[in-house]
Amino acid sequence: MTDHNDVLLRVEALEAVYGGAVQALSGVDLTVRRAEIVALVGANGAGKTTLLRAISNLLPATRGQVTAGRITYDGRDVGRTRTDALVRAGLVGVLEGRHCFRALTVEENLIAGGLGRGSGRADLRADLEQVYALFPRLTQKRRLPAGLVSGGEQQMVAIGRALMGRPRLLVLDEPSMGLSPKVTAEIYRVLADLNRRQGLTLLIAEQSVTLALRHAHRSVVLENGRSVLEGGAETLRSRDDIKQYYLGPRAGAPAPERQPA
Amino acid sequence: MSGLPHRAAPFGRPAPSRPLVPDAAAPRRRARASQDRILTVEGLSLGFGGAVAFAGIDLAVAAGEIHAIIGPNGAGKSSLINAISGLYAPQAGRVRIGEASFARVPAGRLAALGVARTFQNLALFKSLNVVENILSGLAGARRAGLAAHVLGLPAARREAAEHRTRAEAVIDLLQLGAFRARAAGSLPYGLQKRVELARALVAKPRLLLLDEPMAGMSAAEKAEMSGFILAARETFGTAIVLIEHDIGVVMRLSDTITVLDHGRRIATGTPTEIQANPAVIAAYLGADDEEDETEGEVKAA
Amino acid sequence: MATALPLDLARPRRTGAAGILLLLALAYGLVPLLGTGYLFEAILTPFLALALAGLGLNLLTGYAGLLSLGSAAFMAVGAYAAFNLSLRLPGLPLPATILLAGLVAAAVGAVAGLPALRLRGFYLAVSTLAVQFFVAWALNRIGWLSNDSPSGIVAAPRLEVAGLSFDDARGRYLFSLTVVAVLTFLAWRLVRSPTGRNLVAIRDHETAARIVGVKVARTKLLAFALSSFIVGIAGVLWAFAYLRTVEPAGFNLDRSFQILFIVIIGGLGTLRGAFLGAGFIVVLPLVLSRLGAAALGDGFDSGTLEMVQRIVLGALIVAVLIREPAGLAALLDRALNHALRRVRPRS
Amino acid sequence: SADEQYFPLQSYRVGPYAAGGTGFFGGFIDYLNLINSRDGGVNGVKLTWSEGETQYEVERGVEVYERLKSRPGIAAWNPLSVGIAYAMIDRITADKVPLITINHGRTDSTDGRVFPFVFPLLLNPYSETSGIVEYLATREGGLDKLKGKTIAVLYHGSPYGKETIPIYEQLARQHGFKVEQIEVPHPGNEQQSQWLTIRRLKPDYVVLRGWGVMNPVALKTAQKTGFPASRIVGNVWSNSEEDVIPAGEAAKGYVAITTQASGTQYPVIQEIVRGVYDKGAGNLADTKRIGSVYHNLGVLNGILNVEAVRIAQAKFGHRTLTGDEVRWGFEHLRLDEARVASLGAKGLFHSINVTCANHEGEGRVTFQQWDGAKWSVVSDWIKPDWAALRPIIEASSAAYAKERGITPRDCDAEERAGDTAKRASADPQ
Amino acid sequence: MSPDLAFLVEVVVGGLLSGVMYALVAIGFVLIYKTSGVLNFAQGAMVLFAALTFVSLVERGLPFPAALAATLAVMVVVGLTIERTVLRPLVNQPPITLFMATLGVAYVIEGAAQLAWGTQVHALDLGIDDTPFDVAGVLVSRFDLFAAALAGLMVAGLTLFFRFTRTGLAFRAVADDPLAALNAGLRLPRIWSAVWIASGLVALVAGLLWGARLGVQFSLSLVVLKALPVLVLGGFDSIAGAIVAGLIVGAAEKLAEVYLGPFIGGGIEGWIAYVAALAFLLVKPSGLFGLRSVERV
Ligand SMILES: Nc1ncnc2c1ncn2[C@@H]1O[C@H](COP(=O)(O)OP(=O)(O)OP(=O)(O)O)[C@@H](O)[C@H]1O
Ligand SMILES: Nc1ncnc2c1ncn2[C@@H]1O[C@H](COP(=O)(O)OP(=O)(O)OP(=O)(O)O)[C@@H](O)[C@H]1O
Ligand SMILES: [Mg+2]
Ligand SMILES: [Mg+2]
Repeated sequence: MTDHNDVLLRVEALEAVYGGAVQALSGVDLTVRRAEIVALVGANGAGKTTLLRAISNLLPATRGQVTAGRITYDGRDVGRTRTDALVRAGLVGVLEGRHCFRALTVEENLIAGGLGRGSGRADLRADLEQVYALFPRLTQKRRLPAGLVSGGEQQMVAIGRALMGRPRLLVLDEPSMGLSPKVTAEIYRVLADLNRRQGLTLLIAEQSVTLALRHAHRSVVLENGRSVLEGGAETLRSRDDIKQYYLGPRAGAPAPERQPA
Repeated sequence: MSGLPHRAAPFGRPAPSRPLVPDAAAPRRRARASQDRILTVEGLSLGFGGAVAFAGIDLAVAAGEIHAIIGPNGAGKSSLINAISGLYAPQAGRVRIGEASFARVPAGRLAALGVARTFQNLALFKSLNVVENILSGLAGARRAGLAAHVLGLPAARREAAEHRTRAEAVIDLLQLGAFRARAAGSLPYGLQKRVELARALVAKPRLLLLDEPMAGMSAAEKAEMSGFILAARETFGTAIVLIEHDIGVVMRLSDTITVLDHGRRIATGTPTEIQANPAVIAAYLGADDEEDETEGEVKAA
Repeated sequence: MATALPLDLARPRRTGAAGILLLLALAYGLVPLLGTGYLFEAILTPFLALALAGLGLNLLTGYAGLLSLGSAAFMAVGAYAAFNLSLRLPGLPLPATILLAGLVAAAVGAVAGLPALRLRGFYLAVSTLAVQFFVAWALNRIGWLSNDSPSGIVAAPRLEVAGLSFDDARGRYLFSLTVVAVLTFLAWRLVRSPTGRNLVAIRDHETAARIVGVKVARTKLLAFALSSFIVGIAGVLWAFAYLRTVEPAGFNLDRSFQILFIVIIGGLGTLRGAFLGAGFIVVLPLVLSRLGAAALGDGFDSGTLEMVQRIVLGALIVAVLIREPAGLAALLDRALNHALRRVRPRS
Repeated sequence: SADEQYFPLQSYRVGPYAAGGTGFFGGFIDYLNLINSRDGGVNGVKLTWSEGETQYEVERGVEVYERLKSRPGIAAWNPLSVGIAYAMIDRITADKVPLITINHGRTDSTDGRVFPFVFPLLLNPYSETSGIVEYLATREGGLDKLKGKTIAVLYHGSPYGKETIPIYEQLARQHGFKVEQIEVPHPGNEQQSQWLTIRRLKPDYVVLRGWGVMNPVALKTAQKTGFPASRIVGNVWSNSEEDVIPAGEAAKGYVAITTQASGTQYPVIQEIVRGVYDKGAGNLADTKRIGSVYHNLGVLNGILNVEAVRIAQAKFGHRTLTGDEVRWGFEHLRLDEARVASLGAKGLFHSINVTCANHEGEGRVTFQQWDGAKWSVVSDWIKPDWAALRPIIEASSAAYAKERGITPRDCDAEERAGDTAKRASADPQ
Repeated sequence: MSPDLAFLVEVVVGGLLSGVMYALVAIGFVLIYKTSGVLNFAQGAMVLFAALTFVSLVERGLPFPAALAATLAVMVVVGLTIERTVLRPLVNQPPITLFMATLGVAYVIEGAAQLAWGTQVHALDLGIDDTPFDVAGVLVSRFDLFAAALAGLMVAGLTLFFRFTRTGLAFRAVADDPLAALNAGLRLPRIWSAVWIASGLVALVAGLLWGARLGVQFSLSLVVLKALPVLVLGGFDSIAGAIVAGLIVGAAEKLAEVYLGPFIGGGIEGWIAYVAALAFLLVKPSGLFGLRSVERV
């Protein structure tokens, strides 16, 4: 299984800082194979968002910086590839905190996702239909500025926009945030479906760990900017401490050690 | 401000002295007994252009009550809270806060009315540090003038000291001590949410409006946050309006639940009533209600 | 308008206090002893005046997030107010004149701030240009303001406080230094007061500020007034202590921009930023041109030198921003933190 | 000897007024160069100089002043900027060095009794105004013919522009013509409304009291609104090539006042071409600008400075002089037409006669017309109405003296004390 | 027409035509604002630089079309350089930082322009006659008409471009949230280069027309002061707004100067446009056609 051709994304000994001072990642290793769903699990501030930004080469734009280690996506050195090139190569991300184009309408937001990939008009139309089918709520809101729609709807826009980029590796930062249980379930169902049928590879940072683990093939635990554990979803589910912290509390038992940065 | 229970537990760990998921039944009973309404919403309606955000909403929240509002995305929950806090001007209906009744709540007087809130999308003062953010929650409680503060007159000093004590109490309560001096904007998402709660709590509001305070948190963090919310209610007798998508949390915390769908109120009742309501299941929870991690507990409750 | 602020740097507080005391000791003790007339007259006095103006604007733009391009107008208001006060109320002691001039500027500032209740960002910025041009026009048009001097340029009165004359180079420097030190101290108290917090709150999230009980409109006007007060007094220093003439042309749009650069380059929302920025804008060009002259010889075409210098300055501005968008203050902090960590490695 | 006389130059070769600064300081330096290379200095005293760029900004001028003021042997300051000059008055008075504001500066500094160190040589705003009115009278055939005429003054919206408003009013009253003064806001790149107003007023003449870009725009807009250029008369800051060239065709026929003629035909300019430029030491990068208005003004300024030094040397000795001694030289700067001719400047300018009480020196003005390629003189050397101006000037300087607590000098007494100098100055070396 | 009425018409027509000239400069600002939400302080310097380059090349003997082509090429290089050295490293920084950076750029361009071409004042003759002709008693200048036509063409072209290509959408996305735009795979470098080049070309057109009127000299960079009120009135991000507001501002300021000036003092043109724009903004805080800022909690 460790065939090189099989690995789509590899993160090795990654370290990252913000503003030249705050160490956010200090040794992360991670591999994502083709057609795999990997869940990234970790407490608040563990560095999930930072890692995902690094994978999309977006850290420099947020005043962060990779200081050591490397990321390869499909043979490319991510640190040397611009984000737009990564997107065209199929690595598309959904940012934490939604990040819609607020003054653009919902539909324009979605189209912008297709533009990045360079879709033609026909493709765009087809993809739009698919996204609307996935999020019927957005159909009614297509003409409204994205900044005005509800929080959950914005999240749908963000995910829909990423899907418009026809990703091969979709990187999601807390996709379920602010979504109703029904919609969350629906999203995971669709993603799992895409994964099964089209071989879409997924890397998902998610706080609702049960949910993530239900669909993930493997998961990686981040703690204090380090990857501490990697394994099949099953192994994780069977680990008591992990379960304790992420899957639901039982009074009295300690949570994994965390330290403020 | 010595009324807050001091929680010596290290950050990230639930206080051993008390169950992490407290029994909500006791306060619930108390809330029922209390007849003093803190918030009454009558026939409130709001639309944007042609689109209805919500219409004809009635809502009553008693002192010390935790009242959850749930509903699918775009149901109008946040808009309702925005209208209650005066950020949106409803087209019809009234909002009564305590004794005062408004067609449009004056947002600038909200703090003076004893109402505080958090926001669905973080609305922290990013460049202020955690303590300053929390202190700013007392902006409405300020009495000493600018000159007094600049010149360091006794009245101002006394006030500053008092506010600081209050802020420290909330920091202790929400276990934010370790991040005291960090700029709020540099904190991870979950902590920012907690700081926002602290900022709202520090004013000891009579009514607290929380818009998805636990989005983006892990199960343990949610439990922790639930604890904080209950503690806040406990210590200040604050009534809380809570919007949350994690149905488990909602069931555990709330005394009453109101369900919105497409801007209409489709049900109000106790958690058990709501959970059994077929309309709610259809609109919100979904038929196979398996995705929530705490379902087992909910059923057990 | 969003501002560039370092979110991640905890300032070494104690070092800061010690540093300020050291600086004050130098400024009052050593510099007057060792400085030359040139240092006082051509570098330090304008540096102090502009740093003060930067400080004032920083309250508005850095702290409250309200972009203004009219600072020079408020300087002019301060300077002309002081001129007229000293002319028409001859008995008024200089400190009172300065204070009143500041208050006049503050009043004008509060009026000029009214659009801020509706406008944001560059819309507000451009609308403050109305103030800039209107004030220039009014000073030019209303002869009474310049005592009907046909040229519109008037000489500033002498600097005298309680019989003490500050009318030589060193005196003017010490006078400016004192004014600046006092106002900086007050500004420091201000930004650490609840009002200072409210200013930042409005900048960072106006809606949230309103909800927590900040009186947004009042605070915005207050920001304009406070800022104009300080900028107005900077104008008094500029005219009385530095140039010793008062003329509208000296308070033109370029000056407004200059003050804005000082604030942005120095660091928005930090008091020391104003001083660092003023250093950059006032001192650096002089250093550059001295360096250039030294490298190329005195007789070299001053124009060419100037143009090269302009290019270098522009490039430096961009470089600083790229290196540290939060300005020199953040750059300095980072360097200090770094140095401190070297000195006291964390165990 | 190793004696040197030093000229600190607050030049401006960058920014909006660079063209004027380059020409003026170029001419000044060229003349100093000529004196050094041809005569070996003034009586063996070498002339030196250095430049500090001001961009015409007051605070930069002050910086340059403070930087250069401690150099030895400063003869005089020549900022060619009203703002900088104003900011220097206190400073140079304290430091006892003369400040030369040729053709510009504070009108009341003409009164040397109150402003001992300030010399608005040749022309001040009031004599300029008077000169223009005298000239218009010659075009109409006499001062009395001005009665009933309308003169529109288009002035720059700045203290400089406004300075002559009262004097125009007064001259209008005195001579019975009507004056309409119209402001152009700085920088003056849009004048449609002003010229439409002029079109409606139908004045007989328009006087342009312009500045920088305002001048070509005025000429262009005049053309657009059908006002003939030949009836527009420019003041002394609207009289250079830079003011007309950008206006192209529209400037043909435009007339402007000047204190010095332009062109290269004067012996002193020829000497500069041969003695300086041909040796590659010329200051102007563009040799086509030799003989231009600003260049010739710079040369003239050089002549006046050098002659003041020479006159002072005659009294104080052939050595490096102090600023105060050079001031004395300026105060006895008397160049009659013969002396002007012997300096190779016949026709370049008329004469000057500076006294203790009159720091302007009764310079004459002439008028030049632009033919699309060059200026040519179209009038005699005209004498402003000094007698009428003097009382206004004295009133203003008296007010200044009072405000600043200055006791005016007693010129007669000083003159009696040192009248040996008079002979020295009249004596060509 | 009675003389008073004719005069009024003349003032209005003159104002409208001046307004077109303002709009010409304003469009350059709009282009940059549209993709970065930033007031480009360097626009004035670019106008100067373009005109100066062109006129210097002509004076060095290049024929008109060759000089134009060469200047275009230079402006392309300038645009690319700015993108590479300034915008790219400053991606996702707040507008005020970028604003400051454009100021640094302005310094460099101004310095370079004067260093390369000197500080001479140049005449620029575009070969368009500026003598007036009479239309029913109202003087109209050919040059102004030409400028108006050119401005109209440019506005129409750019508006169509934005409307009918998806580039317009990409522009707005980038201005809205650069981080999200990067993330969505929009090619910011390409977009920014394109738009800086475009604004360089607009600067060239404005520089040529204004240069023909003022002469090509340093003061050319001051024409931006005329464009700013136009910009706020029309909305920073609307090309059509620039032209409409240009017309309004031009006419309003001339009318004010001619009819109000005599009462409150002349020379009010310098600020009256700002005050008028301001008064309007109080009613509509994002200008005539500007995008509303979208914010909700
Ligand atoms: N812009 C920033 N400036 C400074 N520090 C930052 C910044 N963004 C994140 N950090 C710090 O980097 C560390 C990792 O944060 P990150 O956001 O990656 O965590 P996370 O795992 O995504 O947390 P969450 O679950 O809350 O989203 C934290 O300590 C955080 O404070
Ligand atoms: N300012 C506004 N302008 C136009 N439409 C608005 C505005 N605010 C809200 N809406 C619309 O009103 C509807 C209700 O939005 P609201 O934010 O209240 O939903 P919500 O129940 O909070 O949803 P979520 O759970 O996704 O946060 C949404 O469809 C939204 O598009
Ligand atoms: Mg995160
Ligand atoms: Mg919501």
